[in-house]
This record gives sequence, structure tokens and C-alpha cells, in this order.
Amino acid sequence: MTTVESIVDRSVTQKLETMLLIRTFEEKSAELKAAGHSPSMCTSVGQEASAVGVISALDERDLILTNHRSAGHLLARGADPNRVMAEIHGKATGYCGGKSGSLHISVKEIGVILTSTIVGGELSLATGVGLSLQMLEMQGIATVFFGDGAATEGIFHESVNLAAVWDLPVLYVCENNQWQAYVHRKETMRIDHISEWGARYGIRTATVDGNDVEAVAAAARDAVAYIRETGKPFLLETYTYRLRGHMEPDDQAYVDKEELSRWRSKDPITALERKLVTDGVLTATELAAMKETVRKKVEAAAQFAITSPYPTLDQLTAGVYA
Amino acid sequence: MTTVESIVDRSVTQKLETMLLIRTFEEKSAELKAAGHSPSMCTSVGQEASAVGVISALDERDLILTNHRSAGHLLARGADPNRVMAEIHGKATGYCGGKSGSLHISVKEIGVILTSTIVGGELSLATGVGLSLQMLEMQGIATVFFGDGAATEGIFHESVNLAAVWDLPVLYVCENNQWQAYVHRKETMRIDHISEWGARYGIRTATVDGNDVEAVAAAARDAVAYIRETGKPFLLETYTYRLRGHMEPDDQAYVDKEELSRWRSKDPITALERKLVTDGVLTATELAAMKETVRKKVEAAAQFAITSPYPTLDQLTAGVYA
Amino acid sequence: MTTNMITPDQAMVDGLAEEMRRDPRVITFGEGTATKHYELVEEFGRKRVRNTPLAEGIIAGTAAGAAATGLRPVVDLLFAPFLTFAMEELVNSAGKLRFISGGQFSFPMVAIARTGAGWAVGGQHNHNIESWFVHSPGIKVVMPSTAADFKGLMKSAIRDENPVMFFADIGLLHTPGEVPEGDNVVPIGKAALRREGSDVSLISYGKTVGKCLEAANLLLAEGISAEVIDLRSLKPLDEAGVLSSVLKTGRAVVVHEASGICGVGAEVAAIIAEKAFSQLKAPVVRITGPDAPPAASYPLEQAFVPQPDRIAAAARRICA
Amino acid sequence: MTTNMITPDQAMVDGLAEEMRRDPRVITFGEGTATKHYELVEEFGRKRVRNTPLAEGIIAGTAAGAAATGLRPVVDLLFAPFLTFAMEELVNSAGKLRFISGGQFSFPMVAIARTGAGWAVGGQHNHNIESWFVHSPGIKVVMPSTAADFKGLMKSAIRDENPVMFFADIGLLHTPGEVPEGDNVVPIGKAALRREGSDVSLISYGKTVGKCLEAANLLLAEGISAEVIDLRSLKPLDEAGVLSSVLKTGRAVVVHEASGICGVGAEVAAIIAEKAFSQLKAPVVRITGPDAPPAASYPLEQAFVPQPDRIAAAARRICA
Ligand SMILES: Cc1ncc(C[n+]2csc(CCOP(=O)(O)OP(=O)(O)O)c2C)c(N)n1
Ligand SMILES: Cc1ncc(C[n+]2csc(CCOP(=O)(O)OP(=O)(O)O)c2C)c(N)n1
Ligand SMILES: [Mg+2]
Ligand SMILES: [Mg+2]
Repeated sequence: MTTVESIVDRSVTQKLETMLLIRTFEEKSAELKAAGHSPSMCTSVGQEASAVGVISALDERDLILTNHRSAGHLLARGADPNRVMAEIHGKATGYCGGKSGSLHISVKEIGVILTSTIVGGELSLATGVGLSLQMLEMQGIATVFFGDGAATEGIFHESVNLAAVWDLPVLYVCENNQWQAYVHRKETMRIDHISEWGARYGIRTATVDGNDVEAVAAAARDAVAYIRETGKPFLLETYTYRLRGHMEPDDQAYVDKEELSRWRSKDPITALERKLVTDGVLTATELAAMKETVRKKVEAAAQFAITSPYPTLDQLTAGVYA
Repeated sequence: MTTVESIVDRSVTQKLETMLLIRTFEEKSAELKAAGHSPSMCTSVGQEASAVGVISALDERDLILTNHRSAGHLLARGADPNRVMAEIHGKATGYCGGKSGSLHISVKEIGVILTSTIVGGELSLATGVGLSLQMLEMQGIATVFFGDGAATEGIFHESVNLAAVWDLPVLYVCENNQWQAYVHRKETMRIDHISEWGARYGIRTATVDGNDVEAVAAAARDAVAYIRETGKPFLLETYTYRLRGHMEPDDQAYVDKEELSRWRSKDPITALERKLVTDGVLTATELAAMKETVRKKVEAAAQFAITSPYPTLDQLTAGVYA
Repeated sequence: MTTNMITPDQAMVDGLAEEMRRDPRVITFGEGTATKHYELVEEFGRKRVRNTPLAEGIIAGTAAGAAATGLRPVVDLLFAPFLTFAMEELVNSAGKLRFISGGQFSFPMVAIARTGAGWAVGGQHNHNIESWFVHSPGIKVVMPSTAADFKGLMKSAIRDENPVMFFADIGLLHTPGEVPEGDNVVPIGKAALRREGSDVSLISYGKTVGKCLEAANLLLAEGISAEVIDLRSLKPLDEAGVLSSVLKTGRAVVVHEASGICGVGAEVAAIIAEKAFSQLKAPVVRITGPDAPPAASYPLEQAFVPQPDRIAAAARRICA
Repeated sequence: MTTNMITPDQAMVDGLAEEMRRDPRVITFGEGTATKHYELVEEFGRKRVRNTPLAEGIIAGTAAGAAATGLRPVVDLLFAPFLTFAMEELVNSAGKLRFISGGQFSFPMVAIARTGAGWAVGGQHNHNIESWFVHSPGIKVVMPSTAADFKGLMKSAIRDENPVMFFADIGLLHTPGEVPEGDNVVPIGKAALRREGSDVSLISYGKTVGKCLEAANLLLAEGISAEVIDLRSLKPLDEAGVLSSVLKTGRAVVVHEASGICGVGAEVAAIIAEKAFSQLKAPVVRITGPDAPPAASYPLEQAFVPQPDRIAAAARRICA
């Protein structure tokens, strides 16, 4: 069994490598989709710092809930790229045996559980996970990733309010990427920060630059420490941007060019690469080697997915009931 | 057809008379229920100032949405007590032909529309009414009454947020009566005022002493003026208390005695009676006469309801479809 | 076996209390649960018996999330129409995530909802939507008609590893019935033969089981011997139980209070029409509530429910 | 009549645009409606064509509230499983408040939802829950199978005074089909005879109509003449159309992609079993999707859908 601790190295170079892995993995997925190898899926290009920063602050005992835009969360937590890619392709070797496809991948063995592609679905389940952690005295915290769009669903209100009232150990992470499929966030709310909504439930909140992995990691560590100490929920907003479209393929014709290019210039990966090389933490050669390692992993994952078998037809009804 | 203007006299004595009418009507309903004349229903005893104050600020063109605790809103708007009582009793002469019963009484002719007994149901419909008023340039505003409990339903979040984003002419009136059936409000939220939640949608809000009819009326007039001028929504919280139980009969054994007696001493009707008599606006004789008038009206309504026929069996499926 | 006279309402709570005693993972919450069942609070404490905010979606979602991570929640969602606020959590999460995740999670939880005529409070408190859940994968559905089954099915539902919808017919809740003492577990998936007969099978569940028994009495006076089957578990449906009765009698009247169209009775009739075809002596007839919301008005509410005379008339027609 | 080759996806929008031209009260909104149909924004403006927040409940509720007060909203709720967030508004408000209010309000609105195999994105985007709405009072339900019907039923749905659920089968949306030019309105409540036959009636809707037509071809080669009925309107259901076909052929196979149990096919089979009993030469058979969430995996998703060979085999069996 893969363990979390065996995977999660919290150094900044490791963070960069994980971010590169996510980026490369998702760009490859999109390429394979374009080539007709898999159904459509969503990528988190531009949001890697949020996934890696938050997850670097978690322990093995913590549980994670995610949504349709999950590859970053999965890989940051140490999921096997082969099995994630195979699942995206609907293959029997995928984490869910091909039944999920890209949109609801859970990996119980590393604590990524109950993924839902219903926007808000993850929020509805997170309080229950928090309740189990609280009542069964399991120590861990429930971390739930959701979008700015999910925050406009009524279940957001119900979930955060219940966690507040019952003092549940839930870390709400809103990845505010400015888009909700084909609708700009500004068309859906009169506020700019989901943390403003969070605060109204009487819980602690923070907003952090979601494109700065170390800032995210620090904010997440503070939040996690607070939750472990008090048992109470916390809402952390990572303010970021969805650089690719909603679902592959997406020409982003509806996206304001100026806004897009402004955020492109804040790409969390290029920024970090530049910084680490400038600061002398990483040489250009080491960086190139890192990229090559990642590229190979992703190529292997693609091969694994493509060559894996589809599930057999007896799986049509297998496992509906316990 | 009953018109609103023909009924709504906005003087303070008229307000008192309407409050007395509501109180007497509801106590009579409860009595009839106890005697086995009707199914169970909810009363708004203790909240009359909220209904009368808000509705006194509205015009004929305005539309009202209400919920399970609606007799006050209906009577304040000028509904015929006979037909409301008949509806509570499931009689053919009721406003909905007996199909509604007490919980979803609408009276289109006086603009009390789309009453829902699903907690939050009225909130989900109010935005649509606001949209019609906006797009069809009907001038009026949509006023929606809901409880503090309804505010914990997700649809509250969705409704107020949409009204804010689309600038809909909706007056949200939260009657915060401290109870949600058998659950105290404090068990359900970490805040004290629903207006705190309202404000985060970027709309104007206010909280007013819901037991002071003139204060409520003034706050409602301000809110209405703002909505008429800007076309934008407003959330007004009337802070009050449910003096009888949730649904008849209810022994209130679960209610904190001290809290109940504290609020009993703030009964909106006794306070107003005392004030008007002290201030010389009303003599004791006039007050007694007013009570007698009201009593007769209510007795007549009870008689009307009891002696009215039940709907005929062809009504079982009549009017399901247009 | 000793039995006591207990209302179904109490029988449900007794079943829940026994399971809470048996298994510390069983918890219960809902809008007013801790207020209305203060005796449970006293016995099991405020952590295991909770009031909630007024928010059916998160009540159901919390139950599902907790069920998947080690607890066994029983949630009270009050009246069936309120389930409309919890469909996402019940159907998309609790019902589907076991399959979608490739079997990684299970959802041992129970959701209670009241339904049916009895309170005369109208169509937003009374709507018999059990067939929605029967149609949805991954969920089990029960709807008892006797006090003993209210308790015994509650116990089974709590022990089941799957989400179980527990529909309680309001019209039955306050009439005491015999409940055996002790750990009496009624299996989910097994219909009950309430009365033996040879000419026609009256197949029903919930309060209309009683109406069928009354109809059977009416029919007996005319020399027609009616068998009465109480489905009580709507999913899984006891197909074998239904078929063995119909294969014997050759005639079936399917009865329920829910609207007919796409109701549970449609499924039962379709099964019979397919699998007992060659044995059928007459058309399979359904007697159900109309395709309308139930009105609050007392006589209309009662008329919504299939009554013994209508059921008997249908049986008479196909026995002629 | 001139016809054009148009995808069902476009045909729906064309129908909507024509009705918006015809009636200024028709408006449309949804999550991305204004972005995806920018041509509608250009023609009708941002007031009548709107993007919304991501909140299905209030989208449906707003539609219901607006419909009752003078507008005729068409809302796009995207995929059928997302309807679970809008059940309260659709069922309790739009469906019931006409009756409950004693007829004071009507709800002329249309809610669109996509469903069925075709995208391979799994069970939270693909769940054929049309039978829930067929079971619910006050609502009409359509689910077309041809491009022409996508347009014509959209137009009827918009003109109807009742709430109409418009289910769009994803697997059909992008294959162009013939659409007559002009104001072609397809009535709600009328099935279409897609192929005449004399030995067996294949009764279906949505993408499985095409599978039935293929099955009919397979059967023809063996000398079995199959009639194919496309229900297209699931509520009201064209009972007369169904029965007249079955009274002629004496045999019925009911086919749909939705799970069988309590599905629309159960209702159709039950109607046939009751009303065509004496004419039936064989059991009524249902061929449907399994009682499971559809898997994302492409081959499993396809296998979920009744295929021509399975349909033909069932027909062969009952024609033997
Ligand atoms: C209940 C529901 N409504 C709509 C969708 C379709 N959908 C999928 S992702 C998405 C946008 C989500 O926006 P956000 O929550 O901000 O997350 P992001 O995609 O930006 O990460 C939409 C509308 C869905 N999956 N579920
Ligand atoms: C969706 C829904 N859940 C639960 C109920 C049962 N119920 C009726 S009134 C009520 C309490 C409502 O509290 P609040 O909104 O504060 O209004 P109040 O009764 O205090 O006026 C409850 C739980 C309901 N009618 N609808
Ligand atoms: Mg977003
Ligand atoms: Mg209240």
C-alpha cells in the first residue's frame, strides 16, 4: 500500500517537482483526449500551487475530499499517476476500476475519499467525514477542496454552517479560480472573496495568493494547526486562476484576453522555477533533470493507461450494493 | 374583488386592531383545533407586530410570499377571515377550495401568492416574482416572509445571492422568532442576526425590534423606498419571539421558562394597547369596543368555516394541470 | 414470545434505541431529534443524539459522509416532500458512490420520512415518493405496515451496509399494535403473507395493506377468497413471494396510496405480466392514489387513499 | 415542406429562438446559457438570456416564481443528476402549487436536462430519472428521439401552460437529422409510429428508438414484422397509441435506457397488461438499462444501453 508519508516530501524542490508532475500529467491527458484516447476531462492548469501547498500541510491521518478538478489533489497526495491516468481512460486498472472515469476519482488508501463531480457534492459529504473524525476520535482533519462556483450552491451554506455549529474538524479550501465552467465568477456574486462568506458562520478564514506555493503551504499549516488544536473548522481561500478551459477541449473564446494574459504571467510554476534557480536552490541542469523525470513518469502513465484493458462486462452491475 | 387599498389603513389604531384580529383569529383557530374541528396548524402569536408593520408599508401593486405561519400576513393584507378560517378547516369556501388547508394559503386577488409550507420554498420562488416585476415593469416589489430556520436552508443563500446579482426588487423579511419548530435558533447558527448573513451578499439590511409595530413599519417603509428607488433587494430582520408552540397543540415543555416569560412581558399587543391608552390615543372604552368588533368577526369566521361544506370528490384531481 | 402493544411511532424509536445500545457507531440526528427524543439524549448523550439546523441536504450529506467513514447514522428527514431537498445527497452520493468508486466505500445509513394521508395537512407534507428511490440504484427502501415490522425493519435497516430509506405511513403511526419483545429483526427483501386465499392476490404495502384486509373480508362474504401480500420491503422487492402468490391465484390487484403512474405498483404489475403471464386468468389491475397532490381537506385526503370497496370491486371484476 | 439537416442540439435552440421571437415573455437562463448561446444574447439581449450562479435550486425556483407571475422561462439545468438539487422547486412548487392553491397559479416553464450514455463521464452526469417526474403530479415530460421532435416538442413545451421537463438524450444531440422549416409544433401527448409491423410492438423513447429500428431490421430478416412506437411524450403518455399498436400485434417489448425498476417501461407494461390483456399473445417484456449507475468506462457505458441484438432476442422469444 502506498503511504502518504512515503510520498509527501515537503521541501520546496519537492513541491516544484509535484507541481511539474501535475502540469505535465494534465497536459498529457488533454493531448490524449484530443487524440481520441479518452473522454473529456477537466484540468487544473494554473492551480497547481494550491493543491500542492495545501496538501503539503496535511498528515497521513487526514482525509481529503475533492471534485471534478482533482488530478492535482490526487497526485499531490501521492496517488500513482498510472492508475489515475488509467481511471481517466476508463480502464480496469484505474483506481475505481474504470467506473468513475476522470470525474469522481477516489483513492481510499491515501485518504482521498468520496470524490463527487456534483458541484457541492464534496461539501455535503465533508461534514460527515468531520463528524466521524470527531466522534471516532481519529485525530485527523477533513480537507475539502471546492470551487468558487460550489460556494454559490446552497449546500455550501449548509455545510459550513453545520461544521461551525458542531465544531467539526474540517478545512474548507476554496480554490477561487475566477471561473465556473463558462461563467465568470463576477457574474455570480457581489463579493470577491469566498472567505467573506466563510467568516459569517463564525469560523476562522483566510485568503492566500493561490499561485504562491510556499504562501499556500504556510497558510494551510496555520489553518491545520488551528483545527488540530481547537477541533473547529477553518475556511482557506486560495485565490488563483484556471489557465486552461473548463473541460477539454475548450478554446476559451469567451475568456477576456487581457485577464487571461495577466494571470498567465503569474503562472505558479514558472514563477517558482525562476525563483529557485535565481536563489540558487536549483541549478538549470537540476531543473532540466527534474522535468525529464516527470516527463518519463507521465509517459509511462500514458502507456499504462492506453495499454490497460477495459473492465469486463460483469462490472456493469458489480458493487452497486454492499 | 377585495382590494388592498380598501383595507389597509395605516393609522396606529388600525394597526392595533389588525394585530388584535390576528391574535383573536389564531387563538380561535387553536381552540377549534383542540375541539377537533380542524387539523393542526401554526400560529404567529407574539409576532403580530412584524406582519402588520411590514405589510402596512406595502402598496397594492406589491406581491407577498409567505409560509406555514401565514395567518398574520394574510389578515394584515386584508384577506377575508371567513375564507382563511374556512381554508384552515379544509372547506370548499376557503381561498384554495380546501385543497391547501392551513399551510399554503395563497390569495391572489390581494397579492399574497405562491405560499409554500416547504421551509425555504417561499425563498426559492421570490426571486422569480422579483424577475417578473423587473422584466414586465410592473413597478411593485416582492416581499417574502421567512423564518430564522429558513435562513439555514441552502436555498436562502441561493435566493439572496441571485437577487443581489440580478438586482431584483425583493424585500426579504426574516421573522427571527428564536425557534425552528422544536429547535432553538442558537442550536443552529453561531450568529444572532440573520441580517449578518444578508449583508454578505452585498445588499442592504436592517434589524428591527419585531415587537414594536411602529418601528417595524418605519424600517419597512425605508426598505421599500430603497427598493423602489434602486430596484435592488433589501433584507429586513424582525427580531421577535414565537409565544405559542410550533404547531397546535404544543405544551412548550422544551422551552426555557425564563426566556419565555421574558418575551411574554414584551408581548407586542399589550405593549401597544398600554401605550395608546396612556398616550390618550385610545380610551379604554374604545379599546374594549375594538376588541368586541374583532371578537365578532372571528366568531363569524369560525361559524362560516364550521358550517361551510367540504369540497366535492370531483376536486380530488381538478386543477392539477392547466 | 411475549408481545407488547406499542405504536409504530414508538416501535421505530425502540428499534433505534436497541441498535444504539448494541453498536456505539449508531448515531441519530435531525430537525428536532434531540428535543423529541429526549429519552435517547439521556441514555446516549448529546453527541449521539443531535438536533440539526433546518437543512435537509446537509443532514443527508453528513449522514452519507459519516457512514462512509465509520459511523452508522440514522437521520430523520420528517416528511417525504422534504426529501426533495436531499435528493442529491441520497441519490448521487449515498446511492452511487459505492459503485462509482469501484467499491471503495459503503454507506450504512438510514433515512426516515413520513408520508401518506393522516394529518390532513396537504400536498407538501404528504407525497408518496417511495418509487423515486426504488428507481434509484444502490438504495434499499422499506415501508412497513405493522408495529412489529416498524421495529424489526428499523433494526435491519440500521444493520444493513447500504443506505436504506425508511418510509413511515403517517396514518399508521399512532395506532398501537403487537410488537414481540427482544431482538426481533425483520429481514429486508421478504414480503409477508397477511392472509391466505386462493382466488386473487391483493398486493400492497403501508396503510393500504389494512384496506386490502378489509376488502378481503368483503370479498369473503361473496365467496371470493383473497390472499393479501404485504410487500413491506420495496427494494429489494420480493419477486418470488409475489409470483408464488399470483401463480397460485392467477389474479392480482396491486394496491397503494402513491400515484399509480410509475409507482411501485407499476413495477409489480409489470413483473407479474412478464413472469406469471401463462398462469394469469385476468388482467393485472392497479388500484392507487390519483395522479394529483393530496388535498389537505379531510374528505379529499381520505378519498385519495384506495378504500376497501374500490379494492373489492376491482377484485370482483377480475374474478367474474 | 423544405427540411434542413440540423443537430438535435441546435434544433432545441432553434425552437427556443423562434418562440422567443414570437412571445416576448419567453426568457432563458442557466449556468452558461448566455455564454454558450451568445447568438441569443445578441438577438434578445442580456435581460432575456442570462447566465446564473451555480445553483440549480434557485434557477428552478426562479423559473417557477416567474412563470406564475407572467413570464415563460426556459431553464437549462445541464445534466439530469443535477436535477437532484432542484427537486423541491420542480416538484413541490411548479408541480403542486397549481392544485394546492385551488388553481390560482399556473407554471408555464420548461426545464431542460441532458441524460443518457454518450459522453462516458459516469454516473453523476448520466442518470435517466425521467420516471421520477412522470410519477410527480402537475408536470409534463418529453424526451424526443429525432431532430424534428427536439425542435417541435421544445416549441410545444414553451407554449404549454404547465411545467414541462425536457429530457435530451446526450447520445443523440450531435447527429444531424431532418428538421422541417417553419413553425412546426409537435404536440405533447402523442406517440409517433416510426415503423409499421404486425407481429410485435417495440415501444421506446430517446436513443433506444433507434436501437428498436435496428432490431426491427434484424427481425425482418427472420420474417418477424416489428412495429416501432416512439413515445416521445412520457407524460401525458399516449395510452391510446400504445394500446392500438399492441391490440394489433398482440405482443410488446418495452425498451428504454433508464433502469427498469419503476421506470416508464414498468408503467407502459402495466397499462398493456391491464388494458390489452385479452389480446396479448405473449408476456410483455421489458428491455432496459440495469439497476446500477452507468459507469464512465466506454464499453460499460455502451453496454448499459439496450442494444438491437438484445431487443431482437426478446422479440424473437415472445414471437416463438
Ligand atoms: C450540481 C452541478 N451543477 C453543474 C455542474 C456542471 N459543472 C461542472 S464543473 C462546473 C463549474 C464549477 O465551478 P467551480 O465550483 O468554481 O469549480 P472549478 O471548475 O472552477 O474548479 C459546472 C457548472 C455539476 N457538475 N454539478
Ligand atoms: C423543508 C422543510 N423542512 C422541515 C419542515 C418542517 N417544519 C415546518 S415549520 C419548521 C420550523 C421553521 O422554522 P422557521 O423557518 O424559523 O419559521 P417559524 O416556524 O419559526 O416561523 C419546520 C422544521 C418543513 N415544513 N419544510
Ligand atoms: Mg471556479
Ligand atoms: Mg423561527
